[in-house]
Amino acid sequence: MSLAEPLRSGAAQAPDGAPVLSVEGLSVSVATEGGSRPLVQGISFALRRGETLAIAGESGSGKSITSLAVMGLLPANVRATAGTVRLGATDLLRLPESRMRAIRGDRVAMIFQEPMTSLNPVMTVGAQLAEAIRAHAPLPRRAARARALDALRAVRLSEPERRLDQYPHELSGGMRQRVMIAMALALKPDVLIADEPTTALDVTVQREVLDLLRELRRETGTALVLITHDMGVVAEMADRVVVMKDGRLVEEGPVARIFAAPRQPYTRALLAAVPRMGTRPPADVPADAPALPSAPPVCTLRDLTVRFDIGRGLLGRPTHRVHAVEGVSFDIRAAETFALVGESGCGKSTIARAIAGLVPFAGGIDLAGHELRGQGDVTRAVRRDAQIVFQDPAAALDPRMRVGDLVAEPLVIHGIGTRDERRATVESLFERVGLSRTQLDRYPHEFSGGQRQRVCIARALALRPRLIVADESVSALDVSVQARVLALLRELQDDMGVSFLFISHDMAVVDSIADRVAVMFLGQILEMGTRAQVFGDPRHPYTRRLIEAVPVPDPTHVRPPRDRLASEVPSPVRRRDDPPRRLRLRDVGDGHLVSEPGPPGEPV
Amino acid sequence: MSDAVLPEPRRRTALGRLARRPLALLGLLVIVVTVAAAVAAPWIAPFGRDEQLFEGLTLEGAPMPPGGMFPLGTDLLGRDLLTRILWGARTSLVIGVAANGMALLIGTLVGVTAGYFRGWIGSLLMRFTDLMMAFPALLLAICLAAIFTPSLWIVALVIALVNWVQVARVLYTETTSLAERDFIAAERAIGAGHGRILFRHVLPHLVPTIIVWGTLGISTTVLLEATLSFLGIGVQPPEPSWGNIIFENQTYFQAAPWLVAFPGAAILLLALAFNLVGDALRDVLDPTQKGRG
Amino acid sequence: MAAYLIRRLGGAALILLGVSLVTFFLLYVLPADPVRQIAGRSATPETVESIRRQLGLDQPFWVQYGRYLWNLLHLDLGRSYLQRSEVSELIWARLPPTLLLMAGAIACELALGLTMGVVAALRRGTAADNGLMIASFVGVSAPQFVVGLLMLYVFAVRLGWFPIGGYGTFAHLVLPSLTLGILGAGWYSRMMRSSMVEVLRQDFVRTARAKGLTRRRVILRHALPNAVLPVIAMIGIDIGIFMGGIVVVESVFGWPGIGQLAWQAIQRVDIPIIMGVTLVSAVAIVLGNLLADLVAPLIDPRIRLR
Amino acid sequence: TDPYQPDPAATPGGTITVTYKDDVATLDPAIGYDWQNWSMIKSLFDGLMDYVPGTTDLRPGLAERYEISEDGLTYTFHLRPGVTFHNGREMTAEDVAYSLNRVTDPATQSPGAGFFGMIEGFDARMAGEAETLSGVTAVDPLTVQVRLSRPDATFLHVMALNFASVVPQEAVAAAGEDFGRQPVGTGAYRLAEWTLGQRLVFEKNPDYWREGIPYLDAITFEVGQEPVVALLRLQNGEVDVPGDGIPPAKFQEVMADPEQAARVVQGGQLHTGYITMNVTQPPFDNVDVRRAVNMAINKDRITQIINGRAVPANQPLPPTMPGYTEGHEGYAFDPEGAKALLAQAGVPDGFETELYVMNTDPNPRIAQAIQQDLAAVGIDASIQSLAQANVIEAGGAGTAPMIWSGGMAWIADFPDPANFYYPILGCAGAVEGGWNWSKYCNEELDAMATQADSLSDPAMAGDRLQMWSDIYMKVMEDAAWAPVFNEERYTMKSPRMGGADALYVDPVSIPVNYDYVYVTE
Ligand SMILES: Nc1ncnc2c1ncn2[C@@H]1O[C@H](COP(=O)(O)OP(=O)(O)OP(=O)(O)O)[C@@H](O)[C@H]1O
Ligand SMILES: Nc1ncnc2c1ncn2[C@@H]1O[C@H](COP(=O)(O)OP(=O)(O)OP(=O)(O)O)[C@@H](O)[C@H]1O
Ligand SMILES: [Mg+2]
Ligand SMILES: [Mg+2]
Repeated sequence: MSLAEPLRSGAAQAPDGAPVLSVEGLSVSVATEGGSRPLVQGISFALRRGETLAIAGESGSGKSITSLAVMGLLPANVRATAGTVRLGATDLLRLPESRMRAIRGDRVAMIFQEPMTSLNPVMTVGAQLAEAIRAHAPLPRRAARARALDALRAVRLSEPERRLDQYPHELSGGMRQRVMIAMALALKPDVLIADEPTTALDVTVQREVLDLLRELRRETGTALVLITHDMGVVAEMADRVVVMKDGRLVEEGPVARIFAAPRQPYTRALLAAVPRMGTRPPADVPADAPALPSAPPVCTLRDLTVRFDIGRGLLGRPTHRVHAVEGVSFDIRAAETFALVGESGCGKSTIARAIAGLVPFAGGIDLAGHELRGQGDVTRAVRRDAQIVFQDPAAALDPRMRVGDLVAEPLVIHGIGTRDERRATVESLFERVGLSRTQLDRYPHEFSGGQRQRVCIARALALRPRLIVADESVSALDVSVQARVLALLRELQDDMGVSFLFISHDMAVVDSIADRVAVMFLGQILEMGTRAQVFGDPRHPYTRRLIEAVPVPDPTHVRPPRDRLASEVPSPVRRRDDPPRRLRLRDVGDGHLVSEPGPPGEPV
Repeated sequence: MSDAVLPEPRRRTALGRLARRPLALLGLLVIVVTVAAAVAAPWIAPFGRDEQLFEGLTLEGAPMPPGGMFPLGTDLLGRDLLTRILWGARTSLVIGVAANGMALLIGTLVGVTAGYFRGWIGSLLMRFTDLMMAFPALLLAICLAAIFTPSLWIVALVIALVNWVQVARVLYTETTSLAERDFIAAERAIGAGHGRILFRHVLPHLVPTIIVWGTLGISTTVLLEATLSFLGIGVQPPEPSWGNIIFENQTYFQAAPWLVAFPGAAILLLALAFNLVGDALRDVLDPTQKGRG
Repeated sequence: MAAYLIRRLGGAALILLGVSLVTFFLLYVLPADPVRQIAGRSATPETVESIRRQLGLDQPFWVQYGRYLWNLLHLDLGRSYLQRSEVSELIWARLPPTLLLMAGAIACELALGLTMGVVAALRRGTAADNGLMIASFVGVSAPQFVVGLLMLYVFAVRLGWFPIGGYGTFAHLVLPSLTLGILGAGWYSRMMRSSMVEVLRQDFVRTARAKGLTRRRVILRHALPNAVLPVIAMIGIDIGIFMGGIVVVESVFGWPGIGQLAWQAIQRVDIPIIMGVTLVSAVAIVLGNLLADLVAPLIDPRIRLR
Repeated sequence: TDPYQPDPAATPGGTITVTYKDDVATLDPAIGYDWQNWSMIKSLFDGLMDYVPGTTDLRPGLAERYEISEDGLTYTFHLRPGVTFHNGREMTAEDVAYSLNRVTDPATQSPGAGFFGMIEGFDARMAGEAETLSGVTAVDPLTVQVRLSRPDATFLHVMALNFASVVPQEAVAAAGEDFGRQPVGTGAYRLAEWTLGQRLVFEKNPDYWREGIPYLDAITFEVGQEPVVALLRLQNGEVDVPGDGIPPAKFQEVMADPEQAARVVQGGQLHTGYITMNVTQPPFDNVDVRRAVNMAINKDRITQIINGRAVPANQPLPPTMPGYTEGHEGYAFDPEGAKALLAQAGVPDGFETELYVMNTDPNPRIAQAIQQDLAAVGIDASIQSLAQANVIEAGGAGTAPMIWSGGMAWIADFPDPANFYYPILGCAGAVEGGWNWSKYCNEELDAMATQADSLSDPAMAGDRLQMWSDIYMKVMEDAAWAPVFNEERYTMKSPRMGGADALYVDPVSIPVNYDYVYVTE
């Protein structure tokens, strides 16, 4: 038996018949010290065979909790208090654990939100797959391995035989997500729940995974519950949509109807917040900003290079080098938003870290009057002028400090103001970023992702810096929060005249906020220019490919068929005696710089 | 979570939160009572510290079992065991708390410094730690004590000097991974100095480990002190310590079980009490890990 | 791997050199005079001086140490002052029992400690958890001499399940290993518990459950190997900690190991034996750490040897 | 000429097990000097002289008979013919000479070399100026002559010491420094197996020159056995004699059980436990202070603390030692008197001092009892409980004001009053590093001692003992020590052990005289 079997039997069918999964009146509560608090209330939906149901809604609206309730995997202190979850005729909520176990993986499978951490790091991919298979089908080891191999082939992982014996950390995020999908689909479940399967991935990888899910659904007839906050993904994938807010179902309907004619105000707001490529008029920049080219640069990078030595030989000498950033030059002008885009690992964050003095670098950074020639030049005074908002707000805040103290900390360090003055400053900053002053005494984990990001921004603003480096500051946020944060950034720029270095892999977001854009690949810039130049007239094939990969939040949009990108991103790790080729940029008019084609990794 | 405004829970002070945990309170009580007993030993002990009582021995020279005049019995010299344990609390607190604390302190300092700064300081410190680890602690203790004149504080120092190594190793590993975390980079990015990062941001995260080692270390150091005393390095008789009382009488555990059981129980109780308080403290200090171990 | 091993062994050699230097120095400044022990109570001062000369103990420190190192390079650990036998022979005879005992003890403490830790983590906050916590503190606080005698009395004398001390068969190994292991089990269970609690919160454990695996398999195959890592690193440290306990346990159980030899040598200032035992235990500790470091990547492939 | 009558009930055969805590250091008779290997070496080797089993009476050993010259300076020993070493070779006078030369060779580093100081040529030998002892000559294969540089009544006892055992030169040469591990002697047993750290097995020497001796086929010595555990094993029938005796922790349990108590043999031993007071240091340079200390000690209570396993002592010599002064009262326990003496000595309020003690039970306990007694008269003695080596070091260096001798104390090497004097009370031992920890040096007494020992004529033995008695009385007058008690021996045995009780408390063979005990089943 193989996964391709249903394809041959012609199982690619339209959604029809009785629902495979139906949820009715589901309520879930968490037991807290102060009694039980509802997380999800009265959710109902049904899922038919071969159908894709998208659950959309902002962060914390109960999407994950709902799916966990279906799987019977709720956290210890959380319980389903009412309703039914029927798989065929069985009510999963009332099933004893042993019978539930037999159903899990076999008839209902789930792909979790975090591909990076959802695989056991100490077991080979093959073992984890075979184990899932053997848990439900009494197969000998060898047969299970063969089935696992089929599963990996089915998700079109490159070199499947080799992957079987590799460990998760040896795979990229996209590959791991495919392994998760293979694992979930290996037993051909009736229902597959995918919780934000692509949020953490690059646009290009996201593209591949979405394509793959669609194909698999078509081939196996598995019904899919897709949880996502990305309306683009919803538009591309879903047959029907459930919109949730605060643990309640707001609206349900076919995807086309929801997008075309949302009935609830919340749904409308949600859709309105979605950034769309190419919807911002190219002219809006010169209209409301000062003539950009004339503004003095706040930050100038000249031939910035960051390399990490790795590997150790016999005498402890490094053998290899990571060329994270290779000769990058650009400048950021006052009150400008300069965006860096590119796939994971291309060196975006490293540039941010170099500016913040967190990694040793070569080349020059001129920052608000300070001339930095190396990490050692980044003094406290420099840091006052350049602040960084980290990629992951949850990780960038010390979990053991109250947010009020965290925001006040830069002031303390730089010796600004008295205690009371600082308190006042922090309160006003909180108001600025849209948080209430009553929340000052909370700990970071007591905030939602978006709120945490706002805390980080407030912290960065505390010193009134000239430049704020925002590293993927909105990628992990759901659209509504994302929109709010972006609006906030724009507002701050208008009020305070700060410049932003905006780092993101989300092209739509960049399109909606940036004044100028640079596209990076393997540590070097491939194309750079104004937003209109890069997005309106992409010259480099790689730029074009990135733009095309962005999901379009419009169910009617028809994507031109494309070859799947089976390639992996080439590695910036090279032997010490083998430096990469430096790309030269050519001006194609009006400061629009483009490199010669061809990746920088290959020697000419 | 949306911005749905939940009523702000009232913040309790750390002490207030501690007070809501009955077990922690119990632990605190034990510690307070032990300290009080140690301080008040001269006044509350029924007999003199070293008083070898005629009634304390049978005619054949056997110690008296608990009961009557001697609530916990007497030792092999006819001294009241309760008195000895009360006085012994002084020594044992110094060893179990001060010496052990000193070891923790040194270990933390070395491990954290090495783990945070890496580089040559880190290598140097860790090589030194490896050297110390490869060195038999007992021998070191003997030699150190032979060089200085033995006294309680020298013993405490010696114990601290041999016991910090493991702590340093464990904390080193933990600190290295902690130092890689984003929020430490974030602190640096806002201009925080090393001192601030170490004390305000790294150390609090090491508290759980420090507590495990610290509380388990109480028993081991108290017993180690007895070994050292036996070798002539620790406190000298007739000064009692819980470890010594056990050590001197351990062969009599069948003939006179109380001589081992009571001081043993005292050590156990003290260690448990510190553990309970430590656990609570950790939960209080770590808002994200309520009730986690 | 080969490069790594060579580097580590080179480092180990340096550590041993350091240990030998420090030990030699400490013994050099130690006030007790070994010659007096050798010469006996009726010796004349001339005899004492003659012996001192013969042993080279009248030489300056660096000469003595240099000679010791030179002999060490020829694998000559010298002769015991009091037993007059080759130290290497004395140690060699006692090494296998000690290694066996350590292996047994490590097995016991892992078996006990890990089980206790896992159970406590799974039953977090319950009475069982608290009971196990108390048990682990009892293990750490109980004087080993008493524990050993108690075990001997109950399991050997009363119940007759095991021989009353001695060395030779597996049955002989059980009680001493257990006695020595109980202390370690206390530590391991505490560490294992916190490690396990941490791992049980990880996403991949949920994934494993989502695959429909049995609870047993989820715990044993997924959670345990991940949780055991920090504990493995402890084993290297452990060997050093054992050195103290081994003296007591070996003497209670009449186990013919290094501990007894070392103890007697320390009491009598038999410097060559002390040096020899110190070096051997340093080697054991260094190798133990190396072993722990080599095992770690086998359990967790993410760890690379550096 | 052998007054000893073998036990008629003795039956040959059988094996016994003896346990020890400490490893056996060496079986080289020139080196072995602890009480544990002392008796083992006695069974592997023989000297020219020997003791009647269970007593302190000399009897001829390898020497069938001997003659002493008129002046008491020349001893002629006639060897027993046909005695063979364990390697089969016949023992000759050359071997005797070799053995004496060996033990006095500085290179041998024998701790017993000093005992042979009376032999002519000893000083030259020790100084490394002579290859041999000039006083020792092998006259013919069966005759050895030893000339002394001064008459010495203890000489025959010295010839009975282990250090004077006869060893075969070729075996010593073959084994080199490892002779102590591969001993070859003429004794009743020979070494069959030695597993380091675990076990030694002695097997019967079938060619032993004494008829019918030994009775046992083999003796197994198990080492590394904790005394408490050894006793458990004895109670369990696995052990015949616990070599370290009955551990204090078990003593009362054993004695309370009539069946077990019946198997305990009690006897005296040539032991005295005493406190030294450094007479070179104030305030102990004042004899009144020393007397006060003697009077302050409550010996009865100390005896009680060790479960009555000793008798209070009133003089340096133990009661079973020849030369013991019968009827001497010593210093009676009298704290008031002690205080008065202290006042008289100018320290009415007492003083602070230190009491050194070896760290093994029961010594620290005894020291604490002493401490309390001293405190009662105003002397504040802090205890230094140290490893043996450190106490000996402090004693030798003269830095210890007071030392409790227990654990390191004087068990006589041979049963003669002289043995208690020279190293521990005489001027020779009062030097830096010597064992006279009181540093008490009375030239007058030294002269008396030399004079007494020169009375080597057996006819003068009574006079000699009287002189020794006087010497020790003088020592007591000067109160160089505070004798505390004479330890008794309690040897426990398994039910199957046979032989007279005296064999189990043999004064020179601890714990038992292996050559003469037997098993009854
Ligand atoms: N173990 C728990 N204990 C208490 N509250 C919880 C627990 N898990 C989730 N919640 C709360 O339940 C609500 C719903 O969480 P859920 O994870 O379902 O959100 P979501 O819609 O999946 O959000 P996201 O898009 O961020 O993943 C949130 O307010 C969250 O804080
Ligand atoms: N400290 C370091 N040591 C070795 N290599 C490093 C280090 N930091 C970053 N790198 C490598 O440098 C390259 C660039 O990393 P960087 O974090 O800048 O990528 P990025 O563009 O921000 O990717 P993402 O979108 O995933 O955040 C990567 O290959 C990364 O593995
Ligand atoms: Mg979620
Ligand atoms: Mg990045």
